[in-house]
Amino acid sequence: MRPACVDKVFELARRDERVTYIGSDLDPPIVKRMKSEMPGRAWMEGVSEQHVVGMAAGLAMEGFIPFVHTIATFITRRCYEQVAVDLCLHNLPVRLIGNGGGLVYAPLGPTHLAIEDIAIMRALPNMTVVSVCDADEMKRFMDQTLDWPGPIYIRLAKGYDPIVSRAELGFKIGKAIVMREAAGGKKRVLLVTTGVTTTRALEAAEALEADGIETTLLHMHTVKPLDTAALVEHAGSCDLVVTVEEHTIVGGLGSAVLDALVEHLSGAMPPVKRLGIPDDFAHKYGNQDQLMELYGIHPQGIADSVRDGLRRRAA
Amino acid sequence: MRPACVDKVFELARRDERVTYIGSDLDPPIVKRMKSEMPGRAWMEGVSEQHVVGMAAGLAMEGFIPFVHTIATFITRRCYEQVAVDLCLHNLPVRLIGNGGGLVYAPLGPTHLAIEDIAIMRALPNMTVVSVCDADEMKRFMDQTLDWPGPIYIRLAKGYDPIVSRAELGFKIGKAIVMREAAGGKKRVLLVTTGVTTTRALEAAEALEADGIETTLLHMHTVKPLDTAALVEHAGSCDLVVTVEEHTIVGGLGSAVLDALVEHLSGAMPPVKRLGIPDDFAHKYGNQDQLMELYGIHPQGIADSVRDGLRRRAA
Amino acid sequence: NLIERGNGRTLWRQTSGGFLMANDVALGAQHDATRQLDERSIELRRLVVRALDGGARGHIGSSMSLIEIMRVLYDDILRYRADAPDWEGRDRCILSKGHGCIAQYVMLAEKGFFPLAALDTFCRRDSILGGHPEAGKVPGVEASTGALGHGLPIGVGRAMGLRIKNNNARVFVITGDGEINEGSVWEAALSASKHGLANLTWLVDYNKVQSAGPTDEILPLEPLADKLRAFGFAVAEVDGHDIAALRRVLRSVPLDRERPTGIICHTVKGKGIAFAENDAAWHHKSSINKELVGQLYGALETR
Amino acid sequence: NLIERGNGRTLWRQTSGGFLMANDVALGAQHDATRQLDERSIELRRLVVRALDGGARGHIGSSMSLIEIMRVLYDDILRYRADAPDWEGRDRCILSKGHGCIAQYVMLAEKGFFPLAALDTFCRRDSILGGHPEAGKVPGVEASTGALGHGLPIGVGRAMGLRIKNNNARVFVITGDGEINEGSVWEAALSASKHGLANLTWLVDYNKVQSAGPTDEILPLEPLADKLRAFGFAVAEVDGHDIAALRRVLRSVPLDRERPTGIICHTVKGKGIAFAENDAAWHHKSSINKELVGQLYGALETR
Ligand SMILES: Cc1ncc(C[n+]2csc(CCOP(=O)(O)OP(=O)(O)O)c2C)c(N)n1
Ligand SMILES: Cc1ncc(C[n+]2csc(CCOP(=O)(O)OP(=O)(O)O)c2C)c(N)n1
Ligand SMILES: [Mg+2]
Ligand SMILES: [Mg+2]
Repeated sequence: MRPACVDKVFELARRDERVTYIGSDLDPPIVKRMKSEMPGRAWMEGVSEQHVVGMAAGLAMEGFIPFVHTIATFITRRCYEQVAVDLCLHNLPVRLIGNGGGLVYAPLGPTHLAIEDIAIMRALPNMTVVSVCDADEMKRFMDQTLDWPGPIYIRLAKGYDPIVSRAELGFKIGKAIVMREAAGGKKRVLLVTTGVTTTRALEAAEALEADGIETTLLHMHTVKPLDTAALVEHAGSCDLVVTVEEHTIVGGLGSAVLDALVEHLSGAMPPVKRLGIPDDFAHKYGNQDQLMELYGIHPQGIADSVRDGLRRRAA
Repeated sequence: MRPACVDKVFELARRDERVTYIGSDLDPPIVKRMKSEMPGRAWMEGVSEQHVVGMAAGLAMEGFIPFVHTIATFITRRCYEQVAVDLCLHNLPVRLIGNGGGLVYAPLGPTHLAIEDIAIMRALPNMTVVSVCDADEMKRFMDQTLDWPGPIYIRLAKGYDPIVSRAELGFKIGKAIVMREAAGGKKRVLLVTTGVTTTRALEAAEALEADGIETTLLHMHTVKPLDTAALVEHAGSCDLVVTVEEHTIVGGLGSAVLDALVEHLSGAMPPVKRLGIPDDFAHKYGNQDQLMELYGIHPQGIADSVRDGLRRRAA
Repeated sequence: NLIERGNGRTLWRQTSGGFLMANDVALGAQHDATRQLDERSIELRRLVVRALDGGARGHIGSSMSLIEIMRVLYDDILRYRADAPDWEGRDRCILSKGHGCIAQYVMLAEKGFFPLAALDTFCRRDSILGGHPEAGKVPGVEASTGALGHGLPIGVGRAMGLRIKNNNARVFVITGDGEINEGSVWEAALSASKHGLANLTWLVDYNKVQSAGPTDEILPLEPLADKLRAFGFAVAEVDGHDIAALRRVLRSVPLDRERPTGIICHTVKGKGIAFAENDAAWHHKSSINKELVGQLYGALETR
Repeated sequence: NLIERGNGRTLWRQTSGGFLMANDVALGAQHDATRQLDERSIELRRLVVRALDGGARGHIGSSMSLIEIMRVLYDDILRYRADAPDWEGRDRCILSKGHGCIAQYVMLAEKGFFPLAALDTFCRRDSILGGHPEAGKVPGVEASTGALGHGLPIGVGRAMGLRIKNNNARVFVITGDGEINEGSVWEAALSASKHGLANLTWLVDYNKVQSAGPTDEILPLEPLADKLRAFGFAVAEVDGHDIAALRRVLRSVPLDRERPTGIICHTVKGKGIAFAENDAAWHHKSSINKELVGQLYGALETR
């Protein structure tokens, strides 16, 4: 997903001379490509996130579309005020590419995990928050970034994640994708997912199907603006809604879904379970999958939560 | 509320030699008091929020309880990573005093409004978020800060706000206060408020009472950790829950309330309306009251929303 | 004429025009308090008071110290078209210390970007002129500032953008002195120097007072010229209330064809209002009544 | 003996011990690449490889450039009690460039803060030793670092706290060179200088390479000593792999009784692993297999 994203920046730059690229002391191989493929329009800046976001704003004010690329937690936390004021208040077409969203950097500990990035980016007016599920979808998404007016936060996953997205389902910023639809079974569950939890949830859905539990899976690649229409359409007829995110349960996808459902299904709310990272810093290292398992956002954990939710509902 | 808060810091400092004070180029009169009342333990630092939070962390590591005081939006946005890593990850007893939470700085424009401070502070593990409603309550709260283990974000209102809190109702961090309780009328509404929206909502409640609408008002001075027990207890028997905050509707008190209600009242959710600042930057200047009116979080607006919510419910 | 400094470390070169030039070395220009403000400077300050009156509040000291800097920029240095604020050939002037905006509003109004009467609406609900300047609202304002330390990074981005476009417009960023406590300013300085942005000029309104007191007490900045120089700027120092000296130094920008320029303007906070000069208490007043307005006008008459 | 520099601007004073002292002036100490690492330095690097092997990943170059700095600190300079890591009299050593933590883990293990065998668990799920060091998890680690630019502000706070307590323990903060691109470092430097924190020493691991390439390409820092000095530090420069010189300069801390000390350690990224030296490609490897481990051990044998 990371190479797909960066490749696309270079491709877009070839197509559109407004595209510029700013790294923040990140990825040595990119430096070389930058210099050869978009000379004069790409820079590897230092470890200075605040400056880099301000600089991107300045470029955007001059008519450019800068892609700023560094580690997710630093591009959201370290320069939060610059993102708020320079990008969102000015509503500039800067794209922030955040490497290693969620638990990707598990072995590097809590300073490197981006667990509240979606929450804090969503809290800002004018910000768009996108977390695609694989490299193919990344390409489809990136093609649309040229014409999107305001700032976008692009949350990258680990990379080399299995491809589950399908070209025939299309892609539109702000439009949720139905990745699977429950057949007319008795117990109907809606899974709402984003990023690579979509992949995990698809696996869970298979396991559940084997148990006779029908699930619809709504892939919310765009967490902001949220596709409320799709959500309400699918949630209305469900026995249970389960949201799954590789993110703290405070203020992320799950909260966005609740906000929308309560507003639109007031009085007729199905039960909703929000799966994610508990409101705590990581206490373990290891790898992303180990932490996902610890937090129950791996396929087995998701399936178990669905079964548990249906049991409670029945009781 | 601001003088009450700062006075209390000096009083606590007299009582407990762990207390230190760090200003960030804020309030000239305070400088003089600092120097005379707590020499050697109070500093007026420069305009460098990132450093000031790190410095406070260092002092806390050495056993001190630093109170850091500057403008709310800067102490939350500008040093967000320092708050996350230096304070929350280390779980240190630093107190952040944020001047002018919400719309207080209306004439100074959007760079000075703290409209998502609660959202981003709540997203951090170990953080406590407190927004009292008046100067008297501030004093009761401050007395408890000596023994609270982790970091606290203290959101200040404008100052000289009318006193509505009552000593006999007590104060405990994390314990909501029932400011008024609905008599056994037919239409029962729960208002959940924080900061000075409590004051506004109390006025609204009076007006509603005149119309025969009974309201319970739960003052959530502590937005994190949320008093879920009190919330669930009062919400369960209600026809309508209305949350009111001087804060974006994304990720603040309203979202916290939804998260808790959906988890605990699944299936038996009353309708919930969230009032607050729309997901947008301020487009007007003027003063705090003018903006609150614009956003419908003034007494009249709150009362109207309650009436409207009940009408929909009936329909 | 090269003059060696006390400690034998730095040298400075006195120019004919009352400011100090330094491709590599400079120190020492201070404000000359005996010089009188001319009528235009007084009139511009009256307009500042008009806005303070209109809003019944405002950053008094912060605006007054900026007047001559803004005056010379808009009178003599900047290229712009008041009737086409977005004209691509304009020089980009970013007031990073956004709280001093009244000084910029006054110049913009005077030059016809918007009517002078707008000053009377300062900070009011439906005004275009807020307590900090907003791009998109105020014609001629290049960036919404108010949060300190944002102007130089944005200025670097603009200067890079102009370079790509082969646009020879220049970028001027004006910061305060307290403002440059912010690390973001130094991050940007490193980058400006790396990119050799000769089209970027950073002016410091060095009035030696920040919000809570004198910079020497709150956070000392000396040796300031050494800091800018060590961060890769060609530096000049100038009396920031001396019109002729400001003109001369600003006309000589860039000081170096391969480096960004830094101009340290020695100013007086509250300049022109005797009772407010050099006093942090007059940094900002959240309530300004008619009596005070009268005193402010009165103080200007005695200059 | 005072030696004038090429441009006639700065002077430096060569001391007998191979490092450059400068209360006000210094520049030029470079790493002497012809000097051999001694057996202890090689052995410590073998322990680094052991941890890299244990975690099958890690910051190779970043750890190797730190070895002599950490070795001299823990062998000769710091006061501590391995069996009482929180002993109030200890010197506070904050590794601000937390990604170089293996170098610190190795020293802490060697000194008995925890067993050497813990190195084999580096980065594993239940280890105390993560890819960045965490206070409260790792005995002897004073602050959880990894996000760059946090150590100096924290160090300032600790130094202030020690001063209030009349505790004469000292604070040492080690940053990288790329790390000091971060503005937070310069904010803290201004404050350390304001408070005259002579109990604070800032060491820069000046290996001239950051994550994406040479500092000269990514974000040039020269003249670095001038920067520290202009920000109020007493500065010395030293060959960061010369044990004797490091000892001497660190024993002379504080360089000034009224200012914080800055020590610029000229180092080589990847030092000791010939194929990795001075090459940003070896900054970090997210996958280290047995073959590479063998090559790393092998490289150490040829030194
Ligand atoms: C990031 C940020 N922190 C704090 C403030 C509050 N503030 C407004 S003006 C000011 C003092 C600025 O001092 P200086 O730069 O010297 O300005 P001047 O003397 O020209 O008014 C401060 C701290 C702010 N606007 N932005
Ligand atoms: C705030 C922040 N931004 C980015 C990073 C990612 N990062 C880790 S190490 C590094 C390069 C540091 O270079 P330097 O300080 O020179 O370290 P060394 O050469 O000693 O490895 C970067 C950018 C980080 N850890 N923290
Ligand atoms: Mg000033
Ligand atoms: Mg380095």
